[in-house]
Amino acid sequence: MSASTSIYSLNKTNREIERDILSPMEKFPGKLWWFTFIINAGLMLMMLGLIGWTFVEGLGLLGINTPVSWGLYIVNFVFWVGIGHAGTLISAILYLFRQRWRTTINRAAEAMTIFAVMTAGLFPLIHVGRPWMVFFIFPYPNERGPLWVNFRSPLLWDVFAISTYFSVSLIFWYMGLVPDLANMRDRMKFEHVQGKISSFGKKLKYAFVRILSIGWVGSGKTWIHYEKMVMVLASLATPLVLSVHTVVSFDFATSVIPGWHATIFPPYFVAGAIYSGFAMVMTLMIITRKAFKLEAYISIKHLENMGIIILVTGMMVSFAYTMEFVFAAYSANAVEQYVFINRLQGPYAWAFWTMFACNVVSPHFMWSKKLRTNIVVLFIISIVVNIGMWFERFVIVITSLHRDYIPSSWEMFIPTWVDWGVLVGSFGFFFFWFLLFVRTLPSIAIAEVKMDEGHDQLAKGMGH
Amino acid sequence: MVKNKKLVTNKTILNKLENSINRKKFLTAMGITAGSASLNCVRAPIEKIVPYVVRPPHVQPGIPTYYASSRVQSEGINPVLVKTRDGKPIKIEGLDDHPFSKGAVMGDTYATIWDLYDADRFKTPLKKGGGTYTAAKWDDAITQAKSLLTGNVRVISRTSYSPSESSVLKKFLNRYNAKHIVYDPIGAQQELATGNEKSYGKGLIPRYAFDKADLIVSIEADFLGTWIRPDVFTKQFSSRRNPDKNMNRLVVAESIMSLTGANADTRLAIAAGTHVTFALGLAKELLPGSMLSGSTDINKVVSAYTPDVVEKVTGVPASNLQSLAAELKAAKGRSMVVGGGATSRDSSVGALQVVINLINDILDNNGKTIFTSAAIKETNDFSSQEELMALIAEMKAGQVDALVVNRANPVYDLSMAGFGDAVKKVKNVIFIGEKHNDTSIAANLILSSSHYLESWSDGETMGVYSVCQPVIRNLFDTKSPGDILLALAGEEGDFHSFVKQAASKYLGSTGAKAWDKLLADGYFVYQKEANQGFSRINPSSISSVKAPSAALKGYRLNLITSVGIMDGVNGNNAYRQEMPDPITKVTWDNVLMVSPVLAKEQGWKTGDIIELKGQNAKVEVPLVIQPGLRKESMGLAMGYGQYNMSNFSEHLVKGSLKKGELGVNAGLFAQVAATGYLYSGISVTATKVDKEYRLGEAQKELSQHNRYLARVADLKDYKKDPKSGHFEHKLEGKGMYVRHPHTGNRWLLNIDLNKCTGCSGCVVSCYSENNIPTVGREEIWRGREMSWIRLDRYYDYSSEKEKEKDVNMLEPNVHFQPLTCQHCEQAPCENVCPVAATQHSSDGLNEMAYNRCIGTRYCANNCPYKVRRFNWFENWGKKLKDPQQYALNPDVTVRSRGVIEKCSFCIQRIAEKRQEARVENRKISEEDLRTACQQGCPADAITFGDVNDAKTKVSQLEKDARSYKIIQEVNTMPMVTFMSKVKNKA
Amino acid sequence: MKKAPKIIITVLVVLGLGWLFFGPAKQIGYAPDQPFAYSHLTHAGKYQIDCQYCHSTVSYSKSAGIPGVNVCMNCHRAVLGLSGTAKKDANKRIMDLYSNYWEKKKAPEWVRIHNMPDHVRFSHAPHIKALLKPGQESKTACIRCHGDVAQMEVVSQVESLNMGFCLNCHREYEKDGGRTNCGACHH
Amino acid sequence: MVSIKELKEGLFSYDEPDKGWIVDVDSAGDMLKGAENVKKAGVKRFDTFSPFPVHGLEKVLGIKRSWLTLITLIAGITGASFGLSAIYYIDVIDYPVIFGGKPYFSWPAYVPILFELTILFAAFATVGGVLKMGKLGLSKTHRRPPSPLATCDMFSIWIGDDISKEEVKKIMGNINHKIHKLDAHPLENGYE
Repeated sequence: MSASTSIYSLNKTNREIERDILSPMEKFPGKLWWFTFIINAGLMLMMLGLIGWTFVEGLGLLGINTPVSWGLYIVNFVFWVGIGHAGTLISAILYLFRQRWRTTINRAAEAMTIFAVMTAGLFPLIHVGRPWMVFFIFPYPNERGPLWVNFRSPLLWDVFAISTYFSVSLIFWYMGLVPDLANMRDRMKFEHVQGKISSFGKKLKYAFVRILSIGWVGSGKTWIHYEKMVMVLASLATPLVLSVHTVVSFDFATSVIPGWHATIFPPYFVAGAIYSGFAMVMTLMIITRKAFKLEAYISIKHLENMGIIILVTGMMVSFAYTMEFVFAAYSANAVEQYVFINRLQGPYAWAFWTMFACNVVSPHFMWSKKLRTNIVVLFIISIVVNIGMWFERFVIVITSLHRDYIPSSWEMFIPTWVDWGVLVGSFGFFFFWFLLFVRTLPSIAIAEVKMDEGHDQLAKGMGH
Repeated sequence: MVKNKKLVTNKTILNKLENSINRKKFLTAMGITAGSASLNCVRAPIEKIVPYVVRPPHVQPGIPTYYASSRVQSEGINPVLVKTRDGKPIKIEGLDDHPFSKGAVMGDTYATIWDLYDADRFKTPLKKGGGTYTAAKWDDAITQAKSLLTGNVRVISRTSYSPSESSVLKKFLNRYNAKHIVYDPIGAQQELATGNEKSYGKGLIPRYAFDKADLIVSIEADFLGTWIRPDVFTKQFSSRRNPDKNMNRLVVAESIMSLTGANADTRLAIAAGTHVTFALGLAKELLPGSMLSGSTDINKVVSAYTPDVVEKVTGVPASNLQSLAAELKAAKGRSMVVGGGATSRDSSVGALQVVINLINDILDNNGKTIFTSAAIKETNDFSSQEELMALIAEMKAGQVDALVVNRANPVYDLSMAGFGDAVKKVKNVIFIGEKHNDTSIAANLILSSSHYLESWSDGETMGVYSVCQPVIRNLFDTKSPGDILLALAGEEGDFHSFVKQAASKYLGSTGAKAWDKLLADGYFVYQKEANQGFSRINPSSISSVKAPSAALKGYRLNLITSVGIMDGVNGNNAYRQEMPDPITKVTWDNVLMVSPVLAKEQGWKTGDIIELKGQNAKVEVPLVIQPGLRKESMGLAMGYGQYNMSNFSEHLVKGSLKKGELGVNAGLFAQVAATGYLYSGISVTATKVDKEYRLGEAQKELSQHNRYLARVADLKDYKKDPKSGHFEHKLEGKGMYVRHPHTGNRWLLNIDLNKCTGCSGCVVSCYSENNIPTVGREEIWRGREMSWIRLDRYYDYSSEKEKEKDVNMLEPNVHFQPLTCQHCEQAPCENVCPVAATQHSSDGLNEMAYNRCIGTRYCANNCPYKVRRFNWFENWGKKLKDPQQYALNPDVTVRSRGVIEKCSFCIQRIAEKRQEARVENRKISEEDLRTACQQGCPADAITFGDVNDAKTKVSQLEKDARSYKIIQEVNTMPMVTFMSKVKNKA
Repeated sequence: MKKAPKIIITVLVVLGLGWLFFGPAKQIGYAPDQPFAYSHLTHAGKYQIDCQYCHSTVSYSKSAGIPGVNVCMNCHRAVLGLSGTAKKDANKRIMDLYSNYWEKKKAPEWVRIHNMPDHVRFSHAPHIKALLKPGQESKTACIRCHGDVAQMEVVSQVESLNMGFCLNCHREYEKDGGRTNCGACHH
Repeated sequence: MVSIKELKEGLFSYDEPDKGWIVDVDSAGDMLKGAENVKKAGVKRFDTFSPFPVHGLEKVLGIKRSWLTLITLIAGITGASFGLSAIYYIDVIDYPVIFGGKPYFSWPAYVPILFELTILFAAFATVGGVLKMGKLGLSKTHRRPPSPLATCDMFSIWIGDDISKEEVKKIMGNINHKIHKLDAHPLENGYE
């Protein structure tokens, strides 16, 4: 971890770092923030309204039907879970691989993970027919005999996987925040001592920060345990992050539906998740660095690295697509083969070809150094990839279901505006939380940046 | 026949039924399984128990009582067994030991349970005053009716099979010196009776014995679906569909694909409106060498129709016609040729029948497969076209003072003849019926009649006298039709004693014992079947027959009847509407059937709206691409577009093309002639209209994509190799796990596809037994039909070569496959349910606990057979109109919104019989138990039983060479076996 | 003790949730007001009338059968409730029966006490078959779910009748046909 | 073998800075050097304060090894065995039900759940361990850092042994530093 391997160099004092990152949060948010926040909050409210309506009326308001029992809700679920991969991946796997450039982006990426998993977690809950009975999925002792759950169901695995992933990501993220929260607390302490904290909002904030920083003082002994914990959590989160989308892919792979029943699904899903996750991180980072003037921290080099990851995972995903077709061709199973022919030529071919263009073609622009260091190009590609990844899930869920074994049951899935409304609303929900986050918590890990800087300086022998 | 002890013991006390009370508030199990049920702290809602003051001895709470009765309608007598619980009829079943029906009942009879509990029925007699109807008291209504019945009184009705009703009507006619007009809305019966009258001088509808014919040729007669007695004919026909035992052969020449055509071993597609040409062509081929070959009358007519002419006109290759003739000649006396149905309605009544009679005569089939003894209908009581026209003219001229409409809808049925306009000129119209229709809304006085389950009546057909007895007291302030006529005729007494009296003539005894036995059995055979046929035909009868001798140009429309709706008189019934038409698979609509080649040429696709223009009519109607049609032939079902059909709950008919209408009135296209109506080959124009329409099509795919779901073999191949037509994926290895033993009972359902005609009786029977909700057109468009057993229909070819040969899709193999939950031993659905709502029972059932289900729908996804249904909305609750809730089976949980449901193998019946057997210390036996679909199948295609017991019929059928299970490659190990279809292709 | 409130709250929450799910069912002890003051104590207890005299369909039907008023009248045409100290009161009740129900041809609207949820299909007959040993009083079988009704002036629910209660017994009687499949009760 | 003492030390080795001296130094490097000096001088109770972890402190602060991983391991095993035994009880003993023809105990299907339980237990235990070992947690009386700048840019060493200011100075040697009494830490370098 020497300076020469670092992809960015700040040459900033600790205090400057702190000011750069924390000061935007100490000001009243600007018009742009309020504008986007209100829009997203509105979208979120719309989604909640639609969900409430389906609770009252029934899932029939959606476009799903008998062969296509899972519609856009599940597409969105898998999409958002996929998005929720990059954060933990960056903070855990890149940590283990000693990729120093992760420091400036891991916090925001982890936050994105949390919110994406929150968004994803909504969908399984709202897509069940009787949400008020959803507590049945927990194996708790009861007066029914007692009657338990079915541990063989991939959906139950999902419950365990998603909730574990969410809680572990949450505590990992939170534990990472603790030193920075202490930093915020101590920054406010001066104002506190000087009696400057008078408004209720500030008092509240100070109280929160005080409580959340759980008595962090930066003791060397604590740091030692803390460092160890980060290492352990990273080691635990690494298989976890791989397992989550593996388990999500089990929902499909362990079923008997042609187009779902494929052993390639777990790695394919994980690669896809990383692909879409990095694309989403890139989108958010480009916006954040611009909005909060953090270009020094999130350098073009960061974005370029992510661009390369997008290229690599994009090719992995393309490989998986190809293999699916190869397997189908090799299977000598007419039903299996039909599903894939149907993807290419059937009524949902447009979704497949959209996916193909976005996921298979677009990442190859990243071969060019010129393009992958062009922020506009990166921004567009990151959005295109996410559109493509959404369509990938659409293709998997919808086209596999709508024509399976028995031709008499074949039906078209035509989403209703409730379907689309909830999809759009889910973005509102996600950005609602993300916008709150960037305004209230340090979106760059201050302690880690300081450490990198400090160690750079230590290595350079610069001293203070 | 289920030898049901309860049936026998309880039936004898039925004459005390007048005591039977509709008293106890029936607490329907409305399965709103509230979340609170799982918390101890919340009390269940308060429920009241109200016992009888004096419980009638035959009504035992919790135990069903069965009554034998008959549904008497203008199409004939349907013998039924009515299951009642706590005094409420809940299910109609076939009467198994009935001499002619042998338990066969079509879907439309099962659906009558919802006619009884129809919220749209008249609740009281209604008087019109100032444009609106007000409720009246019966005494007032009768008095008023009597006062209206003065001057020139006319009665219009459909035909009747009830001797009692006919004699009451006679009394009525005598009293008011009224004239009676009988019409036939579909025309099949009238065509047949009139044709026979012309040929033989005997206007009767003979008894057909399809089970005695080795070769059956049908020209436009849909005898398995709609023609005369489809239930009886299906039973007879399917009894000969055993490839191991002298299987029969069916050849159908028809223009529009019908259920019979779909079941044909050889189907000859003829152009619309050319059936008489075909029949004459066939007669010409058969004539040489026969006893009638010398008849100049015949030769004169027939000679023009050489095979080449027939080919030109009908499209059927000359060689096919010749080989068919040769086949028929070889099967002399063992064959049967039938023709008719709505399509055969001709401008000269009975034209086709006359030719058919000629053919049967040549073939010596009279007295061998067609009998005049114990005939279906003894007399031709239909009014002639002239009489009908005279009535309309009279009405138009204002010469009719009072018109009594007795359970008919002439305004609709005779719309092409302008009856609607004519009826406006009649001073007083009295309507007798159960609910509103196009005619009733023109009536001054409506006398509300009872449903057949509330009425006394009787019927005679095929030498059997059947009784119709009430099984429930009138739900509303109604009277049985007989009682109404009796009161109008001013006779004393009630119709009950009238029926009793009529019955005594047949029974030959007035004793209570004979009467009680009649009530218990439901029927009495008064005329034994004898091998007596028609005498020779009158050759001159044929001389008036005319048929096109040149090809008909342009689009030609045939009016047809659909299996579910028929003439539409009972169209206001969600079971009938929701039952997909076996051929088009369309619900809640009639559709224009268009040939694939024409659709391709015009760029039309299923669901497009077509503006159809005829001589006097113009409608917009959705189209369906229908294989089996000649290029310019089109079909449109009658019976739709009636007034009463708009009366459904809003959600069921959402998105109608024309608000308040269900389908279009096809009858408007019929061409009126002085001597009849032309229902076929009507020249029309069709243009596409740019309109979005959500057509309630239950099945959208035509082909089974070579997936060996419904399998078929030629009889010849089958004889060589019984596994012909089969294909199985090989499964290697034993699998990962040790299988569960499933000792004790193990249930298996066997479906013989060779017997199944696709009539969909099982579907309706299942709806009625299992409280399956009807969801309406738009939901079905979305793909949300709720049927637990559905009838899959495919058009396929045995080989690629055949497919390429038949570019116009004229002669595809038509497959019907009833598909229900397969109760797989290794069920994919069970594995994926997170809450264990679906699992396997020890007796091999795939069980579904609705109250545990949270509705993830994962099971529905993972079911390769796609037989699981989800309740997308609350399908009952407020959508149930009082008194529909009484139609629900109290033994089956009513599913709430948000849960999955599916076929349970009628677990409630299994449980009931198992518990019964346990109480009686015996084992549950095969005779005990029949599923609703099995009992609902007129073709005996479905068998159910314990496969662990080697002696049962199912275990033997399971081992049959034809038996197979579908989608075996997934290793689901289904507990439903199918038996492949065998086609007897000459 | 600073921690005390925390602990108390936690304990209370746990106990509360436990009560919700495992606490005695509210159904136990349910004894609603009935339209007619019929006493099982008198009939089944004091006079030892067998349960099946009134609940006559219990051994072969799904429903035990609430007797019609005519069943009451079988005895009460003659018997007017003459015994002991409760004579007056008993007479009043019988007069109520006569005048308010029998003569008006009206049946009392009983409030159902043992109320199974709508998704449970319960049939009495097989239960009686399994529980009632030949030659014994009906009561010996009925008591298992309904408690000793003969000792109740006003009938109240004794057992929770929740699924666990049913299953315990079904497991015990597995050899006599007790089934633990879901479909045994839910269909 | 690990001795109990070592374990204890590794697990719970935090001294609350209650009294004594706070030595402010300029940089992380100086802090490390200073701490080494303190250790060499035989001071038993001392600690460092820094805004970020400084590598090399483990040795200096006398924590040979953080035994957090042990907690993780034990918790992980506990999670898996708890899950397995619970599932065995539920599926085989308490209410055996047939699903899809699989045996009552179909272990391959349980793997994902057991894996998740392992991770869940391990992660929570690890965080719990850090909170315990690092004396972190929710408390009304928050611990006081030597300076509000300790989490910003200040590097300090706390010396808790009862030694004089001169001795501290001596220990620090040529390292640029400032010494304060713990209770009287000045707020001189306040924020701008």
